[in-house]
Parts: sequence; C-alpha cells; structure tokens
Amino acid sequence: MRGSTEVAGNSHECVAPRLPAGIFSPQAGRRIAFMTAYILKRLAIGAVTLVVASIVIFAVLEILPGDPARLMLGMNTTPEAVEALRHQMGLDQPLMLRYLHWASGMLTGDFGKSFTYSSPVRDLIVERGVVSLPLALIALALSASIGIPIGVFSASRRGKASDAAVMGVAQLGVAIPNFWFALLLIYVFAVWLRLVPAGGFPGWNAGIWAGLKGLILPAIALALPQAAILARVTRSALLEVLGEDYIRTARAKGLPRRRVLLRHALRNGMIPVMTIVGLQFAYLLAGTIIIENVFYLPGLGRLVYQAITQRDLIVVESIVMVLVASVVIINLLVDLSYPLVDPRLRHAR
Amino acid sequence: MSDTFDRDMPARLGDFVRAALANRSFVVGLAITLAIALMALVSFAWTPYDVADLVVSDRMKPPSGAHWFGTDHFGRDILSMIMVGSRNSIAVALVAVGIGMGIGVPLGCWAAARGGWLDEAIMRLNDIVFAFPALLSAIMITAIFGPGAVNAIIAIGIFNIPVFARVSRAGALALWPREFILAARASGKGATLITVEHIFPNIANLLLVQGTIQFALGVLAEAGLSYLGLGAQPPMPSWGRMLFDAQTRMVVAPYMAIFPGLAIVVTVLGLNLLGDGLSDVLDPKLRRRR
Amino acid sequence: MKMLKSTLMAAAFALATSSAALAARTDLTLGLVLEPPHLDPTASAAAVIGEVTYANIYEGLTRINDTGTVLPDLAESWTVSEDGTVYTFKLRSGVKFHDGTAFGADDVKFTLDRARAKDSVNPQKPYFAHIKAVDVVDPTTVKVTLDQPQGLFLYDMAMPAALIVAPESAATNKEKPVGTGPFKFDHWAKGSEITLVKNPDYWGTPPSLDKAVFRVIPDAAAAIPALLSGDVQAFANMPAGDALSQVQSDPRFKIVVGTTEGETVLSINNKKPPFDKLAVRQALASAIDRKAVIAVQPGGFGTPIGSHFSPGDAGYIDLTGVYPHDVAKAKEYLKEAGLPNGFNATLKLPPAPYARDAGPVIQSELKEIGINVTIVPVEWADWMTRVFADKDYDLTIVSHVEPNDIGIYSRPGYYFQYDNPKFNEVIAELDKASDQKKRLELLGEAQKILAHDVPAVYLFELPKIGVWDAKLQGMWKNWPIESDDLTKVKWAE
Amino acid sequence: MSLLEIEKLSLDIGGIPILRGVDLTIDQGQIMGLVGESGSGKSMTALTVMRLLPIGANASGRVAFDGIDILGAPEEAMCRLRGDDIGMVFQEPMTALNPVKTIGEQVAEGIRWHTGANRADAEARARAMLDRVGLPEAKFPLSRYPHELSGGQRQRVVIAIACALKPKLLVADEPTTALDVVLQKQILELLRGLVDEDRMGLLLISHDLAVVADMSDRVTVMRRGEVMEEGETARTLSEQVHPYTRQLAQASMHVPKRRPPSPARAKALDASPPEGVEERRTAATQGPLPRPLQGERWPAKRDGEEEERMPLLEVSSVIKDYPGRRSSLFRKQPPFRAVDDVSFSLQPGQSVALVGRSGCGKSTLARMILALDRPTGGDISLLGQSLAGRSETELRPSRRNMQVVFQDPYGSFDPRHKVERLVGEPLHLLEKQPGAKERREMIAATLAEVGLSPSDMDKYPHEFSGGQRQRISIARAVITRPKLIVADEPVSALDVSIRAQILDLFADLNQKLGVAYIFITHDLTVARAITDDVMVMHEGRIVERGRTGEILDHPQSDAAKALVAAAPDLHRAIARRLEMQG
Repeated sequence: MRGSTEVAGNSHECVAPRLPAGIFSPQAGRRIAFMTAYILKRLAIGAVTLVVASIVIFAVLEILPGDPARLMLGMNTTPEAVEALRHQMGLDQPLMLRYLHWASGMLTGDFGKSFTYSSPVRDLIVERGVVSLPLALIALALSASIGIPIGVFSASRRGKASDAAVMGVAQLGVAIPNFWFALLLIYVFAVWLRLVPAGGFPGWNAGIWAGLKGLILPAIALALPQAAILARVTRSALLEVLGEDYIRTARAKGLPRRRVLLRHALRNGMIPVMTIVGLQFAYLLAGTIIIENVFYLPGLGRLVYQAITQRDLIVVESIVMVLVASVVIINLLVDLSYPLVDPRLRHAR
Repeated sequence: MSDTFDRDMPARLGDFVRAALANRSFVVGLAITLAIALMALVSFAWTPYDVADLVVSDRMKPPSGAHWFGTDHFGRDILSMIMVGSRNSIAVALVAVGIGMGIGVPLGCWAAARGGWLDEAIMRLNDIVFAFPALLSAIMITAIFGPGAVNAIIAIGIFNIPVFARVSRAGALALWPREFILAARASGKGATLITVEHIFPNIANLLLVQGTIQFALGVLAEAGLSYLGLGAQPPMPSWGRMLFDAQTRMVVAPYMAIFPGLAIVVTVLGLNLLGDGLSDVLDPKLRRRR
Repeated sequence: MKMLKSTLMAAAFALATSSAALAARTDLTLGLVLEPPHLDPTASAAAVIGEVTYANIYEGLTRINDTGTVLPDLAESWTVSEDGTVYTFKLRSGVKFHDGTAFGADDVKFTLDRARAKDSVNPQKPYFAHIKAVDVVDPTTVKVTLDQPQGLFLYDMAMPAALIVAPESAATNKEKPVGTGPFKFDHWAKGSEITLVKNPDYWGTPPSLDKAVFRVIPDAAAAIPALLSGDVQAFANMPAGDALSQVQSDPRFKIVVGTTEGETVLSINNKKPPFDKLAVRQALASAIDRKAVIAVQPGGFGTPIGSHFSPGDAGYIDLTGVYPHDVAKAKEYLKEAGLPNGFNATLKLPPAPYARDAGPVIQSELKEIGINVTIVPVEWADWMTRVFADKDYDLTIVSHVEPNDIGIYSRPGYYFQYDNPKFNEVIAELDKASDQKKRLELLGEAQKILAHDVPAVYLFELPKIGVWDAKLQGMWKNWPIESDDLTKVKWAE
Repeated sequence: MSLLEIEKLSLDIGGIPILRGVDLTIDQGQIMGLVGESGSGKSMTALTVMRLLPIGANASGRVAFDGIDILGAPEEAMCRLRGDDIGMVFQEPMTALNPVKTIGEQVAEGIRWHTGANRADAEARARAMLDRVGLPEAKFPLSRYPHELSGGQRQRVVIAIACALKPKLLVADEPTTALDVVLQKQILELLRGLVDEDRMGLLLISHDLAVVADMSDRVTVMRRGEVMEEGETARTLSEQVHPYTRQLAQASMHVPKRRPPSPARAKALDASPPEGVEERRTAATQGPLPRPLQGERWPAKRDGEEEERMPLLEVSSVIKDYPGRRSSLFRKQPPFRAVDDVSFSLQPGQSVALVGRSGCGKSTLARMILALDRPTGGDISLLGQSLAGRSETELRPSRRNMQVVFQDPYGSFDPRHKVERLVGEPLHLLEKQPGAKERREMIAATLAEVGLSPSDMDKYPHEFSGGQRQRISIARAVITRPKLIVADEPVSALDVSIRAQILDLFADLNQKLGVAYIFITHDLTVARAITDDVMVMHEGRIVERGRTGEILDHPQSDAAKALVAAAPDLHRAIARRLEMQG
C-alpha cells in the first residue's frame, strides 16, 4: 500500500515528460549518485524515526504503574529492602540520566541489564531472537510460497470457478484469528495425530530437525492467514496490471495469455506484493506474541509480554527498540528493492 | 488514478442500490453484518440466559436443547455470551475506526492540501507510528492504562490513524491537480473550503471501504487483546476472552472454543465481504489490498 | 480419517517403544508453570526459584521435609539457650560447594549477615530481623544470638531465603547458582528450560537421578499435550485445570492432590469504610459460598478454610462453620451495619488463575445481597505497588503462600489494615514461645479471633495437583514449602 | 481475394450492441481510413480483427484475414497471427509499453516468439527495426527503458513492435491522437513509409478527417456501430454524397462567424456595461431580469477614463522554474525552466491564441495568469492589480475578473455536485453573496446563455454529453461576468461536430459580453477560427506573435513554420489527393 501511493505522490510527474530525452541517459555514475543520495536520505529518516521512537518508548514506559523492585521482593519484605533493590537497579536515578544512559548504551550494543533476569538484555534478545527470527522467516517463506502462486493462479483463472473457490478460501483465511487457528492446529496435529510437539522449543542444541519440528505448527498458524492476504493482494495487483495498455500490446505481439501473465504482468504487479511481504515480515517478527504464548515458544514476543507484566522496563524498552529498528530496516530494504523491479524508480526522487 | 473518481461511479442512490444488489460479496457481507448487528441489538433486550448468572452446577455442559452452544466454566450460556460479546466487539472496533477516521482523515487531507514540510512531517510521523509493532504497542498501552474495553479502543484506534491519514492523503493528492479543483481555486476558494466541499466527498468512497476493512481488523485485534486478557474485562463477555478461557479446556469442552471462534470468523468474513463488495460497487478500479 | 489416525498412532507407538531403554531411567523432565526470574532464592520472592533450587542446588542449616517437619541439614545438630535467644549450630564437615570451595562456619556467617544487612535485598528480611550477632566459634560451629526469642527460628532458617551461599559465588548465583546440594546447575535456556545434573561430590545419599530438566510450560493448554506426548513426565503442580479429566482416565499417569501453605483469601481493606464495620465483613463472609468458589477452581480441588491456617499444619481448627453460607443472614448483617441496600465496591484481581476464576463467582454472590462489585484486573507489579504497598483497594483475592504466616495480621501497616490489640498480644506471645503445646494453644486462639473478626474472608487452601508418570516415585505430595525436592525421586524398575 | 474481409460483423458486449453489420475490405498495400466520432465502434472493429475484445464481447458475422476465419480460429492460431501477420499500434503511447522492460526486450520478444530466433539474432533484428522507425542506436540503445523516451519516441517503439515481422496488415488505432501536430506528422510519415516499403495493408483509425484524407486510399465512415459510407478517399470527401459525411466534413472545416472587434469596439463594450447586460438579456432570456442583477452583481466599471488606457492583462518578464532533481546529497541539477521571460499585454475584449507543441510551457503560463501557480520571476497584473505574492483573499477582486475553461469535460466537474452548485461556484467570489433564490435565477440565466435549459440545474454532470459539459464549463466561467477567460485546449477532447458548436459559443460570448480570451491550443484551426492574435510558444519562450491570419499564413520562426506545416488541413489534403489522381 505504501509503495504505490508514494510513487504516485512523490514523483515530479508534471516535469518529467517535458524534459529533453538526453537528461535521462543511463550513465552509470549518475545512477549510483542518485541511489546513494536516495539511500542516505532514507537512512537519515530511519535514524530520526529511531530517535523519536526511543524517546516515546522510554517516556511511555516510565509511567507504567508498578514497581519492579517491589514485585521481586514479594509480600514479606521491608521498605529498606525495596529501597536497596531500587538503588541496585538504578531506578533511583533521574529520568533524563537513565534515558541517556540507556540510549547511549544501545549505540554501543549495550542494552543494559534485565531487572528480573539480571543478565544482559542483549543476551536475552539474542537467545530469544534465535527462536523468533527463524519462526518469522519460515512463516514468511510459507506465506509467500503459498500466497503468491495462489494469487497468480487465481488471476489467471479470473472469473472461473477455480478462481472463485480459491478466493473464497482466501477470504475465509483472512477472517480467521491466527491464535484460534493455532488452537485447532494443536488439537489436530499434536494432540490427535501426535505428529509434532504441542508446543515448546527444544532449542537448536537439540538439533536442527528437532528445532524445526517445534516451529512448524506455529509457523503454519502464522503463515496461512498471511498467505491468504498475500494471495488476495497478488491477485488484485495482477488483475490491475492486466488491465494496462501494455498488456494489450504484449497480446498484440502474439504472446499467449499465460506468457503475458508471467513475463509482463507479474513483475509489474510485484510492487504492492513486495510492500505487503515487507509489512508481513515486520508483523511476523513482532506480532508473534499471541502465537508464542499459545505454543509456549521462548521467543521475543513472549519475553516482552512477560517483561511488561513483570515491569522489566529495560527489557521492554530494548526489545521494542529492536523491533522498531527492524521494521525501519525492512521498510528501507523494501523501498530499496523497488528500483530493482521498476526501472522508473532508479532515477526519480 | 484519475478514473477512480468519476465515470464509473454511480452518483445516484438508485444506481448504487442496483449495482450493490447485483454484487454477491456485497449482499452476503451486508447480510452477515446486519445479522451480527441485529444480534448485538437483540442482546440488549433479550438473551436466552442472563450472562451475569453463574450457575456453577451447570459448568461446561455440551450443546443441548437448553443450551444450544453449551455452557462455559462458570455455567453461563455460551450463546448468550456470544450475543452479548458481539456488542463489545462491535463497539470497540467501531469506535476505534471512528478515532482513526476522526484524526487520520483531517491529518491526511491537511498534509495533501498544504504539502511541503507539513506533508513531510505528518507522513514521517505516520511512518513512526507504523514502525511500532501494533499489537505490542497495544499491549503496552493497555498495560499502562490498565486493561479494559476503553483502553483497547484507544490502543486500536491509534493504529488506525496513520492508515486513514495515508488513504485520505493519497486520495486527496490524486484530486488536487484535477481540473475541478483548479476551477474551485479559480473561484477563490481556500484550501479548507475546497477540502470540505470537494476533497472529502470524493474520498468518502475510499474511506468507507477502508473503514470496513479496519472495522474487520479491529474485531480481530480486539479478540487478540481480549485473548491476552487486555480487552474487555469480566464479567463483560468478550469473544477473545472466551477463547482464552476455552483454551485450557479445549479437550474437555471444545464447544467453548469453537463457537466464539466461529463468531469472530463470521463477523470478520462478513465485514471483509462487505468491504470488497463496497469497493467493487463504489469504485470498480479501486484495488483490494487486504 | 479414523484409519489414518490409528495408522499414524501405531507408527508413533512403534517408534516410541523401540527406543525405550530397558534399564531404569535416570533422567526426568518436570513441567514448570512460571519461569524463575533468576536462581538466587535469597534475592527474590518468586517461589518458583525455591521450587527449582531448594534441596536440589542449595541447602540450609535446617530443612523441611514433605510433611513440614524441620530436620537437620548442613547443621548436624544444634543447641538452644534456656531463654531461647542463642542458637549454636554444629555444622557438617567435608561439605563442598559445587565450585569446589569448602563449606564452613564462615559461609553461614556470610549468608546470615548478608541477609540482615542494611542494604540487603532478601525478600524475607523479617526472618532475620531479630538476629543480633552471628559468631564463628570454630570452622564447624556457629553461634547465632537473637535479641528476643523467635519461636520459629529453626523453621525460618529452613526457608529458601535462608539457604546457605558462599561469598565466592553469591554475586553470580542469579545466573549460575552454586550451592552444596545433590544437584549441580548445568545450563539454562532462557524461556525454555533449566537443566540440573547430579553432583558427584555430594556429601549425603546420592540421588538416583542423573539429570533433571525443568521445562517452562506456562500455558495450561500446552501442559496436557506435553504430558501426553511424554515430553514432560511430571508436573509438581499441574496448571491443567478442567482438562485434568483427560489425564485422570489415563493409567499411565498418577494424580496426587495435596495441600500447600497457600491460604486463598478475599482480602478486605479493614480501615476503609464501610469495611471498617464488623457487620459488613460478616455480611461478606456469610454471602460467600466457599463450595461455589472451589467448584470453579481447576479440577474443583481445594479445601475450604475458616481462618488463616493451613489444614495440613499442626494446630489447625476447622472454623468454616463460624459464618456458614447464608444469604438471609448476610442481608441481616448489612442491615445491622446500616447499609440495607448494599453499596458499591471494587475487587482487584491479580493475574493468578485462582483469583481470576474466583472473582466472578464472588461478584455474583455479593450481588445477591446488594453489593455491586466492579472487577478490576491488575498485573502483579501493579498489585504489589498499589494494593499491597499503597493499600489502594477495597477487596482483592490473593493466596498467602508463606508457611506459618498467621502473624501477618499483627504487622503494623500490613495491607489488611487490621488492628486488633488482643490478636497482636497473642502473636507476640507466640513469636517468643518455643513450647509446642503452648504454641498450639496460642495458634488456636489466633485462628478463632481471625475467624470471628473477618479481616479477610477465608476461602480455601490452595491445592497442589501433582501429576506424574505412574512409574515415578518420591515426588512430594504436599507443599509445606514450594519445592520440587528431587533427592528421593526415582523411576520404578 | 482481399487481405482482410469483414462481412456483416455484429458485436455486442454484455448484451449492449456495439457494431451492427459492419462491412470492410482491405487489400494488400492499401491504406483504409476508418473515421467516425467517439462511440462509433471504430476501435472495437480493430480489436475484433485482432480478436482482443474485452471479456463478455460476442461477435458474429465473418472476418477473414488472408483466408483465415478470425472469429472461428483457435486461440493458438490467433497467437500465431498476431504480431506476425497482423500488427497493431495503439492510441496512448505513454502506457502502451511495459515500463519494466527495455525497449530492446519488448521489440525482440515478438521476434523470438514467432521465429524462434536466439537472443542475439532477435536483438539484431530489433535493432534494425528501431533504426527504421527513426530511433538510431547512438541515442536509443536497446537497453533504454520506456520512461526514458518521450511520447513520440515511444510511439515509434510501438510501431517497431508492430512492424518488426513485416506483417501483412497493420492496424493503427488513433496512433497520433495523443501527440501534438508536429509529432503527428512525423508518425504519420513513418507509418506511410513503412507501409509502402513492406507493402502492408493499413487500417488507420482516426476521428480526424484531415488525417484520414491525407493518408488513406479509401475511407470508411462509421457512426453508432454502422458503416455510413465507404469509398475512394478523395471522391468521398470531396463529393460528400452521404449526409453524415457532409456533416463531418463541414464540422471539420467550420469557422465560427464573428466580427473581430476593433479596439474601438472593445473599448465601447468595456465602457458601457449596461449595454452589455442589455445585450445579454435580449439574447438570452427575453424577459426582464430581477433588478438587483444590474450593475452591482456583474462586476461593474468604476472609473472609465483611467481604465481605457490600461491593458486588461499585463505579463512582464515572467519566469517559471521547476526545481531540478537531486543528483546527489549535496548537489541538485539546475532547475528546469518551463516559462522563460515571457511578456505580453492583452486589451479588453481581445482574443488571443497561445499555440505551441506539447510541453512548450503554455499551460504553465496559463496557470500563472490564473494565479493558480506562482511565477519564479516577473510580474503579472490584471487591470493594474499585481497578482504576484498575493494572498487568496487579496486575489479575490482579480479572480472575479478572470475565469477558466479546461480541456477535459469529464475532469472539470466534481462528480458529486449538481450543475447548480457547479455553475454557481464562482459566485463565491462576489462581495455580496446572493440569496438562494437569486442565486438560482442567476444560474438559470447563465445556463440559458450557453444554450442549456435552466432545468439542467438539478442534474449531475455525468448525465450530460461531452459537449454539454463543456457548455456547463463555460457557464461557470461567465457567471461572474469576468473580463478574461483562459481556455486551456477547450475543444480538443470533443468530436468535430460538437467542437464546431462550442467554438460558435465562444465566439458568440466574446461578442455579447466583450470578454477577452486566451486560448491555449496546439490546433491551428481552432486558433484561426476564433482569435484575433496569436502567440507561438516554444521551449518556454514566445518566439513569434502577431495577427492570427498573418502568422498562420506566413510563419517566420522555425517553431511556427513547423506547426503550420504539420497542421492537418482537410481542404489541402483533398486538393492534394485530387491533384495526385490527376
């Protein structure tokens, strides 16, 4: 959704067609200069986003009610013990100082120390990331490898019964809450058929295969609704492209429908699809909280959920920052990949 | 884009109704949506059982003539819970869409009308909101302000703002260079007046379609938050909460999970179909993205 | 489909049996509902730290067994002075910490001094409050001097918060716990599992398990499948709730319902009107049907209580009849309090399942006598700060899991805001009394006062629902303290 | 046997009849012109030949190409025909090429598909073909992408694709309609050259009689899905036997009757508004107007003396730059100068044409005059009031005196508003807002003035035809009685017959209201039809100016000469054709 509107909005279309043709000559050097400037601008915007986000996250979390120190010490403690622990955790320092400490630490890769786990937040993120990241990647791969071909198939059968059937299923897929779907999956595949574990993650130490086995159900639960979305997006993007004049030109060359679809329509229809894939990756990385809870996977989502309930502020702040940063990076990568698909974007902006 | 706004667009109600009734998605979607809305309305006056009545002796009874969908772990009638729960889902999603539109549309229109640094600033702000993982942020918001329907509305509503800002900005940007806008400018009308008189009525289509989509997403999001215990609070029934309660009892009482889940699926499906249908009817060229 | 299922299951079964070892197993995977925040029981109130480490990794001067009896542990024996203020412990010799350093009197002094220091973050500081001095007499003798008799001192020293740590490793115990116990910490996959292995240098009877894994399974829905699939062989306290029936019918598993020290109560803010009126509290007590509250608890387990005392402990008196469930009577009490039409109140529920399950039942019962209760769910952190520390609440439901904690009602400023000089006297006397008969007498009196005064409505004693493989032996039935003591656990041949 | 034989072709799409019994024959090497107004079914006839009809289309009759039954052939056979034996060129070059593929790929693709040639051979042939259509390798390597080319160049690529395999028949559907006259001429010449060299048959579809007359051997005239007349071009168009042909031809050559107002007459008009109002009243409504309209409502003259010497519009040294693209983080390309030091003045009642090729800056200039865009430099003043740097409120008095008519009769109106609101929109500019009743009366009067019925007020714009919409557009422009109307290509989107009517209306209003016009157009016939003076714009500058007839007959600058030479002219075309035939 993003990409296409930006394209329409930002390009100086009123000017471009009037320029003499020579100005567009594809000189490699200039093209690189264009791209560098573009990348630098995007990087700068990304950096600003991160700074603003860090301030927002920090400010917001500091007004969370509940004192982590008190939680850790329980119901049988004394006020001095609570004070002592607050001092130990650095919670008695002024807010500004704590922000600066945290923010500057992050720049050097030091996210501070978890209040509850008392281990470095960075280690926690890495430990959990090795679950969440592969999960998101598998789910994304599943979503793309199911959704896109179905969308292409459906677009090529536009109006036929198979199109209607596939899109009906996709429509249903979009409407299913993934955690409900996850419950159904657990009971069919784990409880009833006992093909895969019902949840939990044995760790990669237990072997790649055991690890993958633990991730397969959650990945499916995450991926199928996303695949349904992707199938719909792919189909409508393709149908829109198929209405373009150049498709008629290609048909007038004598190319059969199928070849036109694959050679001409697909690549042009990829921009909205890529945008959605990018958004999905960001969503899958951060949006697995519920699924990780259903499958009791020790991932980032569950860590952050636990950390919120335990008021482990520094962990919450750091993970949210990492997730925001990954969204920014993914968006940047997606934006940068548009020109690979669409040569018009290699010069513009 | 230029064709999006006229020619194919039915300007008259009669045309609209005729086109709409010929559209299967629209008809089915509208029927489902109205049925859910009706269910919510009826629940104010009547439900098979009072959901405030906890009949512990009737816990987890499977579906029967007395309890069509069975009873939950407090002995409450699941059908009645679903009926009352629909109010919560609808209210949360609807108000969240209202917040998104109420703030997002003016922002988007303003950005499009003024352009330049203001546009850039508003859009970058949008990007920042977009960069936050929505569910996670909603969890944080409800964690800060306490769980509950109102805070769930706010949490979902905030993430609707950039969506509507984007849609209305894109729509408005496509309209501003149009000749009828130039004509209005030549008639001495300022940006605000033009936005009110010309831009807004012409992007209403887009907003209606997007609104339906966001409504459906809102129902899903509310279910997710309630599932995590952050949405509507007991004893107010909510579909997501019912699923949470059902999860641990799924083996003994699968109906506790199946019916609320189906309620969510049917509602979201209905709204999505309605959105698809509307976008076909109002704007044949508008893309369906979700 | 049925065909498919049976075929698949047969295949799975074949796989499982072929790999089964013929010799008795020496490994065990236990399910853990909550993941410990860290593994230092002297630095956090999280009971789950004790569940993993108590008696397995760390040991105390004394220890408690599964019946709640105090036994010698690192202290072989002790003597108590006549006035009950000086304890002299004779320590075991030849004991080594897991890191190889020797255990001795210095370590005991270090542990106790650390716990009672001004900047200590020990979660149970009151246990150490009366210690005046800790003296090392010789490497195997320690003398502890109290400023007043402490009736439960030996019991307190057996608590997880008093487990003995070494100065060399105290700072790193959170991540890498080092104790003297029969199991050594092996590794901790955060969010997933904690692995312990047999300590070959253990001073006592070696355990029969070589390896124990505590796997975190927070989700009730996942616990049953994990058990059924054999991923996990034991849950000391199963979170399965209503799904328990699935295991109940399965001969492969044993279900052992025991008791804990968790008095689950509807706490009342005794200073906040109208709860400052005895009649109002009595109305609450009469309006609530403990049976209904227990019925919605997992599996319907739980023993009703009438006062703040565990039915499993010596000196328990059944006081559930003081205010039997009687709606008419409850309404009379309200009339007596001048509130015949009832009033509004809030009920703050922490995220614990027992509270969230009981809340709606209590809400609906109180509605019958005209009290409109609004449920406000809160996170633990919020509960600790707002309810417990700031006393900003009307009603709340919580389980007091500390053993022998009837004394909390005499603590000044405790969140019940209950203040009864007569009760305080009884507790003061109890604290100093070491004579068992005298203690039981005083405890009985204290129970009766609470039962009558209703500083909280006593609901039920939290059950411990142990579920494990039928071939597993030696697991604790009851939880006098929260511990998965694995020293005697073994697989039947 | 002819190359293409269409007999009794009927077509309906979703049950709506589009073509009724169309007959058409093309021989090898012959150019067949197919003319007709919009909706006559020309394009559908072409698409039937290609069998690229939209979904839901249903054709009957017989279409035979080279002996092959097109309507009955299997899809694979059609794929073999398309691009190999039949090529097609489309109207809109900007969108006809796949934006993500290089022009080389796109030309070579058909070659490879049909001949099975390897990549290198196909590219060599594509290269040769691009050379033939005038895109030499030095400037247009195969690796160019379509967006790097201008519209005319893209149309050349499309032609290269269509002609790459030397088809027997080329179908060109309005191939030059989207291009300006100079490009049109080049493309038509290219097509003619290719057709001659390769002895192709050409089906040339156009709404422009002059183009068809210039190009084709035979002509088929269509209207509403039916063939009206078919015959040899010169004879058909000169004899004009069929009434519809005659109607078309006359409309194409139509010149509105008008007396060019002398400066004196202009002054007289200007100085005596009551007369103007009087004239309008008698002409339009034939009845007494409500009193308040007089004098106060229509912007009245204040002090005669001063104004008479003052030009209506004064444009001095106006410059418009568009910012250059950023070529790196720290460097921008120099700005693109769209309008370069333009100065002129316009007297009241004067009608001026601003002509030039597309992209010459004429529309930018118009927008600046209308104060819809701010000049980068220079000044524009209307009735002595400078427009530069004014706020919207300060501009209101000036806006009352100038209005605009746009090209697109569809895009000019908010589709959600009724005509009443649309036409009444500029009333917003009046100092004293009329009441609802008064307002309706003013709108009704204005609608009558442009030849519409006052009852049209309650309709939506989509209920009107293109010509009617342009009338509504004009009504909106004149309702505040402005002194100046800027019309940006006001008739180029209209069919010829409608175009003539609208030009008449413009001429009529010029005389009745004494309003001055700036006509922006690339079509010299329009300029000739209704303007006194003409300014020729080229690359942002005004390169030539003077009396319309003089410039069009004796252009001096290269730009003007090119425009004049390229302008299709029906008279000349027929004459030349007759001459050729002897």
